[in-house]
Amino acid sequence: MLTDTFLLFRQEIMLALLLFFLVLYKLGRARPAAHLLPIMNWLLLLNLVVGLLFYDWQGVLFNGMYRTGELIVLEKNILNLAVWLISMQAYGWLRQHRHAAEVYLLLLTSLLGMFLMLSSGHMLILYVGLEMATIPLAAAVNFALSSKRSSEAAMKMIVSSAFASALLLLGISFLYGITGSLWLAEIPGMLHATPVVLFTFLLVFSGFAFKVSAVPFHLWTADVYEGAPVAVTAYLSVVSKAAMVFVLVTLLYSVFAPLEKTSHAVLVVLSLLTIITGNLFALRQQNIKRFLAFSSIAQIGFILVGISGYSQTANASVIFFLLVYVFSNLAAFGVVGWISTQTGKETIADYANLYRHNKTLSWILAIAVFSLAGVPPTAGFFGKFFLLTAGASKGDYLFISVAALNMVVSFYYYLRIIKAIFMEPGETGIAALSLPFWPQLSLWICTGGMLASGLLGVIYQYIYSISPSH
Amino acid sequence: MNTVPLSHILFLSTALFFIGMYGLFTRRNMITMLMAIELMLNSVNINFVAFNKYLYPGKLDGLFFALFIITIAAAEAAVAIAIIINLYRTHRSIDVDDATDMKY
Amino acid sequence: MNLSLLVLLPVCTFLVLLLLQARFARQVALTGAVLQLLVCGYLLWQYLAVRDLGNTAPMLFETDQVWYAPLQIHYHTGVDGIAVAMILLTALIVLTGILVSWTIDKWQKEFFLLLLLLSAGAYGFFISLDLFTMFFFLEVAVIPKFLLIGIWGSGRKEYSAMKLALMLMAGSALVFVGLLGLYFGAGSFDMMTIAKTTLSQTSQSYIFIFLFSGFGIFAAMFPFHTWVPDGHASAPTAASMFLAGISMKLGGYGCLRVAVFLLPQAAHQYAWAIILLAAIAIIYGAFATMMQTDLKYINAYSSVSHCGFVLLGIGMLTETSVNGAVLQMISHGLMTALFFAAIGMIYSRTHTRMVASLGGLLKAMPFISTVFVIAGLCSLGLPGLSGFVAEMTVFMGAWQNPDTWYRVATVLACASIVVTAVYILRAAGKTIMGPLPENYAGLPDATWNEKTAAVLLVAAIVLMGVAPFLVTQLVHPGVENMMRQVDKLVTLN
Amino acid sequence: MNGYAYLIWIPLLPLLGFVLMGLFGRTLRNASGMIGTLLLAGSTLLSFVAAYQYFFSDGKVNDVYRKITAFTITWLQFSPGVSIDMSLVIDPVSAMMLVVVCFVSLMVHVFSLGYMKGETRFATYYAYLSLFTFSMLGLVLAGNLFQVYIFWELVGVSSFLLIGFYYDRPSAVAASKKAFIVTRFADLGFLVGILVMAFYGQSLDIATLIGNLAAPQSAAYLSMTTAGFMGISALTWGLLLIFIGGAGKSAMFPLHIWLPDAMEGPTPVSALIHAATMVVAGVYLVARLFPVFSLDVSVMQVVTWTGIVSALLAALIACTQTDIKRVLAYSTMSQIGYMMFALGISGSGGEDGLGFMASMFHLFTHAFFKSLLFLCAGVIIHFVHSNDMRDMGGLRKLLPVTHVCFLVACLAISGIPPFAGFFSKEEILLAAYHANKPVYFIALFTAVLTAFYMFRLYFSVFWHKEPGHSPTHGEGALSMKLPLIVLLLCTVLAGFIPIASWVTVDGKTLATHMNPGFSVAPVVLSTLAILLAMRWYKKTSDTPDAAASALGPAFQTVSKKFYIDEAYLFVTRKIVFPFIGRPAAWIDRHIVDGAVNGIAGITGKLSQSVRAWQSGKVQSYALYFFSGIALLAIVFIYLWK
Repeated sequence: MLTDTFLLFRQEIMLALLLFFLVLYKLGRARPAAHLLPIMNWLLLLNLVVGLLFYDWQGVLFNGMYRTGELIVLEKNILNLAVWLISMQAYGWLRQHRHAAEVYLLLLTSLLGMFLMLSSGHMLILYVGLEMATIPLAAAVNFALSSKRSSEAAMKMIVSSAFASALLLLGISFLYGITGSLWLAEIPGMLHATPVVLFTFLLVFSGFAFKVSAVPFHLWTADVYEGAPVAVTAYLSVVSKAAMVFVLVTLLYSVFAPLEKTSHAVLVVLSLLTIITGNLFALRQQNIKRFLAFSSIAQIGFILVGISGYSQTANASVIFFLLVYVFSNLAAFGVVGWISTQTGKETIADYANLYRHNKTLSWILAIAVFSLAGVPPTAGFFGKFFLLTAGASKGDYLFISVAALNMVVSFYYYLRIIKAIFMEPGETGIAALSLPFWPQLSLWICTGGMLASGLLGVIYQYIYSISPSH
Repeated sequence: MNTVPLSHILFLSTALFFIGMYGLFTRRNMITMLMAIELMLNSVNINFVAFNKYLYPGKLDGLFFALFIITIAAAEAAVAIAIIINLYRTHRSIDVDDATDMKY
Repeated sequence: MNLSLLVLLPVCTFLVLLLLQARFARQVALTGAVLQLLVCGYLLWQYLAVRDLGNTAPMLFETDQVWYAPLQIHYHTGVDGIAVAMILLTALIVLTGILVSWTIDKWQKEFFLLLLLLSAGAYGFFISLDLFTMFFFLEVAVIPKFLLIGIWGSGRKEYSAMKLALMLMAGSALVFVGLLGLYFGAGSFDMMTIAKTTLSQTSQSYIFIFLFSGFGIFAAMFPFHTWVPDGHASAPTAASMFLAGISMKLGGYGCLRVAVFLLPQAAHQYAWAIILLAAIAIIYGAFATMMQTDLKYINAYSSVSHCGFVLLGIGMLTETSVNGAVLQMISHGLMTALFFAAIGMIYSRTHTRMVASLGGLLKAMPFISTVFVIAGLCSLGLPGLSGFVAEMTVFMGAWQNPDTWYRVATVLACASIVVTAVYILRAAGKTIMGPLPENYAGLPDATWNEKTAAVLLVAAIVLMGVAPFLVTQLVHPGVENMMRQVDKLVTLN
Repeated sequence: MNGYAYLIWIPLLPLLGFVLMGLFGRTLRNASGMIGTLLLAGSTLLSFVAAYQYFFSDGKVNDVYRKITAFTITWLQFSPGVSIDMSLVIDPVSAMMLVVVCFVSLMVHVFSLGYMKGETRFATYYAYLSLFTFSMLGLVLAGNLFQVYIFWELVGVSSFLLIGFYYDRPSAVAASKKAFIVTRFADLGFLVGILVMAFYGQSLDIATLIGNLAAPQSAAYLSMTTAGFMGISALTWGLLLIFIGGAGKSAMFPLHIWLPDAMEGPTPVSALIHAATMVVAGVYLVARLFPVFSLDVSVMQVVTWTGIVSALLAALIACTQTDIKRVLAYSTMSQIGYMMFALGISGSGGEDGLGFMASMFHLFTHAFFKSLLFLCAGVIIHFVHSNDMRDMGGLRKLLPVTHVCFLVACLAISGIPPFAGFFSKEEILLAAYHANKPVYFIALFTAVLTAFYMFRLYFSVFWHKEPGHSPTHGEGALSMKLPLIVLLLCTVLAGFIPIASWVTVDGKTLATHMNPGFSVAPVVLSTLAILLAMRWYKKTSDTPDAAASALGPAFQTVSKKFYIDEAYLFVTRKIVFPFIGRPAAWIDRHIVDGAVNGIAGITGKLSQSVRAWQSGKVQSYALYFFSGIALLAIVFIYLWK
């Protein structure tokens, strides 16, 4: 019985142990960051492996406050994987940082919050998890301590997210008032599409739309991404976003299932708005992190298109896309981060003629960009294809056409990067950068993932098989 | 006993929420903005407690939720103030309009 | 035989090339290309052998593997005569493209890598019977083009590369929406399954617009052709050859195999529009060509005009005209490849492509000039070369459609042969003939690799021109099958 | 087979020559001339054998010459019944043409051995000549309408290559382009005509086509005459379009403008292509399709009048030209006009078929004397190094053989007995006299003009003044003289060949009866014209100039070739280029492409204009957030349910 409990809970326990370890490590003798980083990389790998074992355990704990299942385990594993990859990529940045352990503490706490959110069976746990996922991140955004931009970004993030949680909480309080229950499983049975309920739904939905940065709740995203250290940006744009999308899918597909008609319409409108806005802003960006921020907004738009399908396919496609997105975006951030920490160069113009001296980095970045753009044979192509296929299942072809044509716009700005790397005659280009083991490993894993996860049909098939039928 | 009807309390909480929101939108001082957010959170607390008391007196969900909100708000405030202090160090100001380097 | 070999071979060459040192790049690429050609030759042989045994199945060498079961996506391949012809064309152009790029000096390895990737995409496209797979390969072939033009191109290369990539992507976005329509209409991505289901007239007519205009962009259909001149003109020689030789054929093949074959009623419904656009492209492209001063622009615009014949043939929807469309695809592929190869050879020596500043090259480089003239003659439809066979078949087929206005379009299309003669002869007259400017006097003639490439292409052109029955034998059964299907479904309703 | 299998070697031998010399020209160099000539000699031999076998041995069945298909393969199948077949057909017309083409070509090959000696591209020259001969033989033997078209085009391109042989001369390049493009324009008509005929006639095979259409009640005939476009029946359209093709190749007015310019090519080429063989292809085409043509009276009228107008115009222009080759070119055009109208006035059988027979006869004789004239001109030009007859004069002593040949050829073309031209021209005039009086009179006038300008040429070149040249070299090698002499013999003798019993419209022997009385008028008038020319041009005199200035603007118009070239130039330079070509290019750059770039531009503008949303102020972010919820609430709760 007890082992059962622990095994069901194993991913959270692992994270808690890691956190304990970090606290104890901090208490001990002060050591340079270079000592901690390999240890953390190994430990996070261990964490991932533990998560992967016993994958088929499912059940509920604490009277249903906590629940888990194959899909949730998979989602957590995706997050674990992403964190591991980010940790390896952060090597370049953290090596010189005095507070490396604190960065890990913050990021892992936030991850733990996300796990709670994913497994929550009750609104309370959901809310606690959400805040646990957000507040440490705001602090982490500030971790380039002396940078003006970093602190501005952190301020914007904490203010915006506090405001967003206030609205979310207002929504939850109405939900409580209307249904009298905060159990996720009980709520759907008591919801009817009355104006108050719809308003409540919009409040809750917008709280999560804020986290995934759907338009018009996205405005914080670009500023925060730009100001934060690259590793934190990567975390924000990949891990945090993926977790929020998982939760959003659960909420929309189960808790707010009775409101499908409205929520579908909202999704259609918001997804198009998000894609178009993200594209329009991404077109003009010079700073590559800011550029990636807007491009990730556009990606979220496509994810919303997929969610609007309301089917098993849609569910599986969204999760599959996020897996692919982890690989692609982290590959991009890995390269960008490495160049940023080594040379301080962050604008697209700086990347001119990058290929001349940095062939591997250039190809990886190129593949990542292609995957983000959705070009075969990278997995991004499959991801986008499935998302749009899911979205089209409702038969709204105008919607899909607009989304598909927006892909063309997104091609323009993704190809700008490619153009800079390969075609523009930079005077000399960025000098040859050597890549240490850890970041290199991470980049190769990302590349492998981008190439393999699409071509191997089994991955999608597995995700599909464990997705709830709708 | 002459009880106050639920609608009055909801009116109060809504008013509080929008006062908070107004404060957030208009004040330039970050600490004041933080306080405005606390107002909004407190209005939600009122909602929870009131719904619990008036509609579902047999349950405790709302009360607990309010307690958690208070706790988390404190944590949030702590982090926020830390960030504001750091912002002051880099910007020499806690006026929100001074921190608009990143835009467009 | 296993068709996947066609895709695997370039991919394997790609991998070998990736792992080897850069200085072996061209040898590896050439070996790979030769192997590709051999495999394609073997495929042809096998195909003919099986057909000779009396196998009349519409598709041969089918393999069907589940790829994405939940979405009914299969890796389903198979070929008919049309596909075999296209595959052979691809192999030939890849080989000659590699030969022509033998002395490329910048980033040689990358160049060949991209070329191989491109060829893998083209092969995959032609062997696919599953719409998803087909779309996959269609898009695989886009990005290498962007890179090839943008990195190794000349002139406004970045602009052209971007324009080409975006327009082709817009095309594939339209195709994509059309594919989704087919998928949800027929419940499958499998072409042969969809062919058996009859979609309602309304949904056909919507889906058709998407599919045809999408593939039309690839096939340089007016008014979506503007990527052609810029793209071709800026591209390095091999990429131009590939673009015009194969890429545009992806569009034509797609129009035929997907749009017309799967949506016959809509094809009949929109035939007038296709014919109108094709006729405009033919005439207007020819006149626009007449005004060009850059050799590559001349050939690029003439490609617009020539590809109009493909669409005209498809739009007329008679067996002969569709046959002609296929022949025109093959012929145009060979011919423009040769033309671009010749232009590339001239450009690499004189460093100009402007007609006005060239002259009398026949004296300095007789071989290249002869090749240029042969390509030009093929373009203007000289009998004995492939262009004639294709164009005449299109005309004959088009005329079989008894509608008066279609015939007016046909006559207009025929009239383009005069305009073609004008621009080809102007170009050839100015560059090849006339007095030789002094600074070009000592320029060397073609090298062994260029000669081999040119001879291969010329041989193919002449073979097709002299013995068209060989090609029609291959292509015709496929067309017949397809048109039987089209006519059957149309008469049903 | 039917004993004619060897026919296939007749075109194949020159093709072999072309391939050999094209591929190995550089190694073969000077030997290539001999190889080409020998191969062609083989062809010629075979063609004589074939003609002999056909005419004297097995061509005739029941007194009628039948068509014999020697060989056929399906080359390109379009649809059931309609295919391009490569076939070799021998009938009286093609047998005769076969002999003419092979023979003249052989003469030219031999002549060129001397004439082109030392040319750097000697092998190329012979390759082109062989290609031309191959194509022309294919055209002659073709049994399928589309096959005709194929060889028709090949002939055109070899003509293009040969005219542009001196490719570094801009004028040669321009002339070759002009020749190709003008004939291409005409071929467009031919092509569409073929499409029409094939669709309604259900076949591309000439014999089958004729069979399908000939019977007035046949299904094909009915459908063809009932279907129509713009009030004209499909039959008329088809024939008219095909005739345009023929007129273009045969340099009929108004498509003749390429022929004089084509004289830029080497002179032996002009002799072969632009005098004896290729230019008569149009006549040949009409002759092959004659049974179909004769179904439609209106088309026959067009043929007649095109022919006679061309004959007259060309003769008029020829009187004013000073370039020796151009005079010959216009005379060619004029003579072909003769053949053409002779076909036009001909009936389809028996006695009415006199025009047809006469046309073929004239084609036959013309080939000899015109090629002789051109070869002589070649010798003269070779000697004088100029084309302009004003640079010549008094050459009779320096070039004795040439002089005799030229004189005889001039007599022949002027219709003076007993030379070949007399016989054929008499037949034509006779046919015209019976069929159409106005045509007869114009033809007669043209004949007189012909005599005048030919002798104007003759006297200017060989008499006129004392030679301004010191004889640097003689008349040339034997290889140049021999063909002249052989052709001279032919010119003298060809008129006595009884073409009438072989080449007739219905295959039956046509009884011709020389009518001396009828011949008096033309012969006397021509003699008078010759005397006039002698008076004016034998010695240097002012009379011609005086006459020219007396005629004033009329002379000016004629010597400017009726401004037809200028009209074409006007249409192309001032209408096609600026009003069609340039707008097309402009529209493409600015409107079609502009739309594409415009979309990109608009997206960019849009992107610029929305950037204010991202103001950098966290408070406005929150405000947008809240307004977003509010808007969604309004839309989805109240407006859209």
